[in-house]
Amino acid sequence: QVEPLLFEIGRADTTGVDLDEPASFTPRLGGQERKDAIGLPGLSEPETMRHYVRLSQMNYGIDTGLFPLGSCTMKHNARLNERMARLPGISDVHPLQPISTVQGALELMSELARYLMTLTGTKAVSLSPKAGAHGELCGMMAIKAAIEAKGEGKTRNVVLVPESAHGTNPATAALIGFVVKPVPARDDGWVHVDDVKKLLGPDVAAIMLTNPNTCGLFEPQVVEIAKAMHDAGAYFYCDGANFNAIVGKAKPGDLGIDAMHINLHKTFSTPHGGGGPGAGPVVLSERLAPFAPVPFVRAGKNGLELVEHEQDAPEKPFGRITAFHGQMGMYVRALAYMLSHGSDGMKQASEDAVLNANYIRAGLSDLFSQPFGDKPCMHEVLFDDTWLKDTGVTTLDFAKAMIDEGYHPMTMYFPLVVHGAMLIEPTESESKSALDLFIAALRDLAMSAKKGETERFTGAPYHAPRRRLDETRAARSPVLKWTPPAPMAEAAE
Amino acid sequence: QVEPLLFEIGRADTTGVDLDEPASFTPRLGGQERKDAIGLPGLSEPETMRHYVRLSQMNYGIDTGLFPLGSCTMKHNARLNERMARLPGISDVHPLQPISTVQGALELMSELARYLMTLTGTKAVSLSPKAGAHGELCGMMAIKAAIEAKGEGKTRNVVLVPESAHGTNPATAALIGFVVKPVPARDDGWVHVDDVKKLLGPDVAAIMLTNPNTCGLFEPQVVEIAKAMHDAGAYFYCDGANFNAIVGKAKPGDLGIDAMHINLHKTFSTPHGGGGPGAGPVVLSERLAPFAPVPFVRAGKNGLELVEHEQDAPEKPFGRITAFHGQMGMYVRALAYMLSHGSDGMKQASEDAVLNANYIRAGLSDLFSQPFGDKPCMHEVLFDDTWLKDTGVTTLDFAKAMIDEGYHPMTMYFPLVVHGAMLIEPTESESKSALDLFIAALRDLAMSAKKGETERFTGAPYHAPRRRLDETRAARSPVLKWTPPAPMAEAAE
Amino acid sequence: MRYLPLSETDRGEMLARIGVKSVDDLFADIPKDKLLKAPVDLPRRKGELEVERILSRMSSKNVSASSVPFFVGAGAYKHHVPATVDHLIQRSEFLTSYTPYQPEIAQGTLQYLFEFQTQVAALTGMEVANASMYDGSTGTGEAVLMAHRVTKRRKAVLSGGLHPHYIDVVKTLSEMASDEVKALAADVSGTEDILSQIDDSTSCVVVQSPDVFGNVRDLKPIAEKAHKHGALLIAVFTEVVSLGLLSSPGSQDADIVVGEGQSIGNALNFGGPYVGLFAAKSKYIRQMPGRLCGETVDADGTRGFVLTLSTREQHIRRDKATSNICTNSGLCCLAFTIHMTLLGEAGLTRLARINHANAVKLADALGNVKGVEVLNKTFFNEFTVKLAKPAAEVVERLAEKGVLAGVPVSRLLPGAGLDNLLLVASTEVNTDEDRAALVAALKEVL
Amino acid sequence: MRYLPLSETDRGEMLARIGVKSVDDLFADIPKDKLLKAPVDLPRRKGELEVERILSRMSSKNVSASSVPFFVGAGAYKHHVPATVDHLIQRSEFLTSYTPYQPEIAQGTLQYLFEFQTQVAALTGMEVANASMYDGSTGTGEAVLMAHRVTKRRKAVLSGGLHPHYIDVVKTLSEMASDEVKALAADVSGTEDILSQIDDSTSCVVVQSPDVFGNVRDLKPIAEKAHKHGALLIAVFTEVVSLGLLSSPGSQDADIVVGEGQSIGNALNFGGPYVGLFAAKSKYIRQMPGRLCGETVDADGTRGFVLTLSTREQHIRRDKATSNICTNSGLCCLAFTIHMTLLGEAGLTRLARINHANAVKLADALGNVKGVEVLNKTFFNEFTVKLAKPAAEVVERLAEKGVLAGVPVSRLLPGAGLDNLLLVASTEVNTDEDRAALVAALKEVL
Repeated sequence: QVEPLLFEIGRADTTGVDLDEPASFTPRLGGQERKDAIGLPGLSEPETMRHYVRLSQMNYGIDTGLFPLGSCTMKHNARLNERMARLPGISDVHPLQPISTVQGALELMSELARYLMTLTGTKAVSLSPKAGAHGELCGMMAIKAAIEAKGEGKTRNVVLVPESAHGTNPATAALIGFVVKPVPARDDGWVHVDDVKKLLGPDVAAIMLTNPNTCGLFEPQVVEIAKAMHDAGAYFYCDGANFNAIVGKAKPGDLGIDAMHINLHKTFSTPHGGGGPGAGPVVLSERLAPFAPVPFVRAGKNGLELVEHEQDAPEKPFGRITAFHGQMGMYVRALAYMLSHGSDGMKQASEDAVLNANYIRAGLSDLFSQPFGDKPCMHEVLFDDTWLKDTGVTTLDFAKAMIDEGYHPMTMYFPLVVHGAMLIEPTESESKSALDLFIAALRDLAMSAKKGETERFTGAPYHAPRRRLDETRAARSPVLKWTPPAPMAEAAE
Repeated sequence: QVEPLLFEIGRADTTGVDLDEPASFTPRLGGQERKDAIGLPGLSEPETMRHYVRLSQMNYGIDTGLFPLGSCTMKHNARLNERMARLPGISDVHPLQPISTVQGALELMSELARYLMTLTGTKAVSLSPKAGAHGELCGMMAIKAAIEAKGEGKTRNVVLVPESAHGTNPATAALIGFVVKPVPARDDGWVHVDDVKKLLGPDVAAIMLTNPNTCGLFEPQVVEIAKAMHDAGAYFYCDGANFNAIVGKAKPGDLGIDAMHINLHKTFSTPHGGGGPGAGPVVLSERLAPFAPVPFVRAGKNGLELVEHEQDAPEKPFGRITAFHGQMGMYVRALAYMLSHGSDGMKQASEDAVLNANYIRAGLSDLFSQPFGDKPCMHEVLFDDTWLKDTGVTTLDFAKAMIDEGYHPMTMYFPLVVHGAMLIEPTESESKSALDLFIAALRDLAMSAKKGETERFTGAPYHAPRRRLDETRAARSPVLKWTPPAPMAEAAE
Repeated sequence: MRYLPLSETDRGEMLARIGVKSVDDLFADIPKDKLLKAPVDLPRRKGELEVERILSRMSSKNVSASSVPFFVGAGAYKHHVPATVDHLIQRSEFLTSYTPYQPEIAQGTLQYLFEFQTQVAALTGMEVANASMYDGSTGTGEAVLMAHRVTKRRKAVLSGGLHPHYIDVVKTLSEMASDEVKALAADVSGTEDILSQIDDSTSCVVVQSPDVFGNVRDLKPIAEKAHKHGALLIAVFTEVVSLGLLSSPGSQDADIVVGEGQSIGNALNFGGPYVGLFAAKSKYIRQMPGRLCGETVDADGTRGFVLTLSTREQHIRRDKATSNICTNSGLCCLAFTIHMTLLGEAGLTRLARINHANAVKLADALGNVKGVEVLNKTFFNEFTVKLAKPAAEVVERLAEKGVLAGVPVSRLLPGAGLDNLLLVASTEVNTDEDRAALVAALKEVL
Repeated sequence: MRYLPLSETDRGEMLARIGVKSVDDLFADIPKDKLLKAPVDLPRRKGELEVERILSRMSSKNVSASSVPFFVGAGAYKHHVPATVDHLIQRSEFLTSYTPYQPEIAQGTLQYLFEFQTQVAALTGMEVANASMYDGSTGTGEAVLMAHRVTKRRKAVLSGGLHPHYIDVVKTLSEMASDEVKALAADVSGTEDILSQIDDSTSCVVVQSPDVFGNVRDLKPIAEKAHKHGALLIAVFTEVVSLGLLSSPGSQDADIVVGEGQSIGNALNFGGPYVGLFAAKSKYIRQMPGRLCGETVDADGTRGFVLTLSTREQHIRRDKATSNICTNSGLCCLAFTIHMTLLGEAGLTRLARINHANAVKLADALGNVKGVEVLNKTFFNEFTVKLAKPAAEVVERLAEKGVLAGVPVSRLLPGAGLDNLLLVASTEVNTDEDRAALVAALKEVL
């Protein structure tokens, strides 16, 4: 199944929209008119439809099968939420309309904020961040602003990051000038407060800790770690990527966090859409609340107000991290999710997610190896590749073989502290029968690998829109856009 | 790819909707409460989504590829039309609301009627019919009513139907008591006025003639035939299944028709939806107009009115053929199509449809045989299986082999008057490059058949969600619903 | 034009390949004087935005059910349809496919039809169901014709509780086919003497329950009498949700069951498209109208589905066919099946209880309004009230107040002397506020 | 709960298989005193209909752009998006897929990203483009950081015509990273002297065209001066439709081009999600932020696409990454690409002409209103007018009259002494009636 690129089937004079040429008029472009052709072929509407429908058919999504990508939380995306996001008063509203004409939008943001603060046990939230990593940035900026406000900006410039952390953590800290110091990994998969304390000093600004962590475990010493940070005059940034495991079960604010981003797309199931858009609101402790960036919503004398400028705020906003007010389209979906589930449903969803992951663990633990022993996990279960030793099959091969069984692979080679990591997150959206089938398929593959049926793995996938793709070639001499083939280029001259 | 039946994965206590149990109350069902279980398993929302998405992936549609099903007119379905059909003032309006609250709906029906009458050159239209065959029924009922009004009900009971006609024509005529007499087929594919005249007499009520006909040809003697019918005191029912070839090129009213149904789903591209719903409004000549059934829209003193009862009409409606007012959901789509195309676009669409069919004819005529010689066709081109003689490949085999090439087969074995008929209708929605690929694929298959590569055909399809299905087995001992397997049935006892 | 892929260059090249000078050479069989010289007298092409504006303007002149307290029923009901349903039926592979003539690449359609048939059979308590009819009313017409084929008799007896539109459809079809119809007078109380109308010339008795006035009818005695005389009982329903709570027609020994399935999965759509449900005892399969989907296997032995028993149908049997029908209401079936799958037995029965509970609440509330009398002893989610004034006027005045109160019986049965009667329906969408609004408005108007 | 497939029976069986007594045994690592005993203090689950009602009520409190004469721009624009776009991006396989980490089953996403990159490169006149940023403003921040990496300098010069929000974003990021920013004063006329700000310490000059006040800027002299000093020119746009009519930043020798792509394919969404376009000269590829999709072949030699050059990225490079970004705006890219495909060059250039023509008509009309002065010599589809009264008040009063007239400059730049200035935008959606309504309302208010 090879679908041509649109540039190979489109024509410069074809268009799939009907627009009437405007009546003649005098342009006011100051002579900056484009003189050259752009080089953008068009397709008629039926051709466009078919082209993109066919492309879609080469994709795998939650709607087509189990998607156990650890840490990515591929849960069901309710279509009610899509419908709500398309209400004209949501999707067809401009961010700079008069405030009197967007009271419903502000109410929605305000309600979302209330839900997020209630679930996390915090006192403030910035809705601005456009994605998880952006939320990290926002949270760390707030920490930096707080440190500077205390006059410690010059001295406190170290951020502690466990080796098992997402790459975004060190990248974010470094982006705004922090020096990153790793907290070493332990063989139980946990971060130990003793290790943290050893690194603490007047130069330490914060720790960035993922909890539940990237090994799928809840950090049992999280409260002690928070206290140690606070005692040392530092802050506790929590990477909320795995918050979905404990929504309704525990409040991060109760655990002592100062800032935590929430991936609305993970925790509250706004669609991942092939890699975005997401949204990463960051909740803040009282200590950080004053530094939240503009804009934010507050109650005013004529209804809800939007504070858009630092000078309009009694607090000390550290600035602005994006134009306008964040990802409204995601807010409405996340709020629809929360309204639908309710407090009871969200708690149940967390429990089911954890139950499902442990059910997979129980179903595979005799065949697969676990880096930190066979103990209960949270919403995702982590295996390593010890059990594949001497089979000639790598984690990558195993993952690709899963494709032939009709499954999207799990997260591979992450966290980095675990050799050949396989991180499986089923989410609460899977039924028991779906899990049973999945476990059976993985067991069958595992037996096959152990029996030495290497070709089933090294050549995989066999049954996918493409066989295994050559990523090295792509990186060595990057081809990042379509170029007309030479004869066509000549003919065009 | 085998997706279980929902009954095999669903559970009686599972539901994908959240409803609160009503507070206790006293039922007023007169003791007719259901005592037994219904036997309807449910699925949660994520499971439902996945189940039906997977089922859809086993389907072929216009959006996924060329769909050259002759006489079925599988043209592009614009999504604008889907959006319009879902406007709250269209989809969320009840047929029995007060007339003052549905003026827009009546305006839409009235506007659709105007478009249909203008395009067909007629003076009346009944929008009631729910599908093409229902439109035939409506038209023939009007003819029957007109005959009875003239006191000829007892004597005029014969309807002439060419052998090449759709099966619905004789079935419809018979349904309301007409005797069907076939007009014999000729070897030029046309109906000859001489043949018709031979059958005419005081017993003949009408002719049912498809034009353009089912051989893909325009009937050149249509005007003479109409005149002959009228001279004999009979009516001319035109099967409008192929009206799409001549929209904007000729008006059936000018050709002398008395009634013609219009398949909105074919001519004006409302989606076929796996076999419906369609809509089959029937236009009527002045002679038949008074007999149109209720309901219909007319201008009144307070805006548009709906005439819903025979006694409210000054005319002589023959009755009612369906509850309510017909297929509003299809009306809006068809009107959106007509507004979008405009008079110029509809003419162009007809021309392109005919051009595309003739282009296929030109591309295949040296390899394929044509029953009536190589002459221009209308919007579809007809081949027979003479050219497959002695290859061991049947029309059916050839069609199934097309599936392996990624195409939906053409219409086969229809019209019945042509041996091993292959009726190809590309529609105006196909690009030249798509047609070139299609022609090349068919030529390759044809060569293959002539070279004796029979297995490619007799075993086809090889690359489809299913291999060839056993239709005989299905008919011999029909299994029309799922039944729990015996052990389950026992366990349930 | 955005829908037409051919460019002028393409057209020129194609004409050359075909070997004609102009496209009109391909229309040469049309008599010269009938070939239009110019586009017809209609506006020229319009962009999307313009079309949207025209149709949105029409739409905005209508009052939508969701925008007001809404109690209109009488054969079409306002229910909440989950968003999943509309999303799924718009999948390209469902929406833009054809009748599944090529089963190897239409298993999606065929499997859901098989699921649909199974669901309808279960709901109605019958042995087999077909792949749907246009709607309940045309299905009822077809059921009568089917009964005539089965019994080889030609006289139908129609209950006075049958929806008047359905009666009209059966009458029109029967008159045209020269079959006999005995339609009983409108039966507001559900107490008509239909048994005495059944004799050895009767082909079928057609009874609706809940009937058009809302009464829940006991079909068992009618079935018994009909069978005694060799006639069939055709049970009709217009509110399929009622089957979640009421004993099935099958359990009352109906021979054919036909009804409107709009309530599940489908919007009001000002009357169409809807989906007719049609089920019967299995011994009558070969006399059934409409499409049937059956299970089979493919060349590899894998289970699959096909359209079957097509020897009943017009494209094979022509004037000997069981019906002239050649489509079903495919996409509406799909919507029905998906919604029913989401509901499941647990959801459907609860939905039915909510509907009934809301109707009971409404009846109690209206019963306390002066000038309103609730006539029904039994009902599901709709009942008849007698007003102190003509219902049509009252409804019109309530509409002006932003309440759509129901269907005046005179709208369905003009001149029947039932002008003060109003049919009032209540489903899960009605809130306490809706009921209060109706009561308040009624008090003002009566 | 409709989204949760497990039944109580399932849960029991699964706990048994796992070998724990209750689900809380799985949460044993949470300190006992922190484990919540009861659901949090929020409402319990709600059915679809109830959720719809709550959110629809909020929605109905906003004035939607399509419902009024609408002239609001300043970085987000109301355009008509064809229905095809929204249909396609809702395809399950697009909507519910993840970042294409497994390219063999994500070719749909990867191919459209490759098409997107090609379209963006063509539009901007640049050699390479990435797979999108969150939006134009964050993209601009990233562009400045990229310039710092390329030039190994840390001072950015920002034009006074750059959107004030974009300036704030760059400033915030730069301050946090201890980089230097020289932001010029607001430049209403587009005539600022930016050239003199460029010296050998300059990393980059950031110039928007059309600028926030609507002026079309000539980038060539700026590029020339920047390059002379070893600095980069970052060209910014907030209205991508302008590229259909204006000479591309690439043709004016910009080094990095970044802009907001919302206008094509994407709704206003009260500010997000949008899609940032990001393109550069190919020699800077390895310093680019964001995802890149590249062509390759599979094991059979068939063309395919993968994410590539990920050694720049955080999941490999961690604190040495070019950016902390790990997503793009995938679905918004898709919408952009589909809309752009529908437009094609013919459609895009015509759309741009219509936008410009409508803005010219509007400027002419407003120029005739007493108390309104059009300030721009040049503009594309947005321009600045000086009113006789403070613009914020005027806009508020016009909103009461049902006309959304534009963005008061004071909304973006409070306290800058530009209170009487109003930014007015006009796109293809504006009709003669819209313009007349604005003119009439302005006459009443001024």
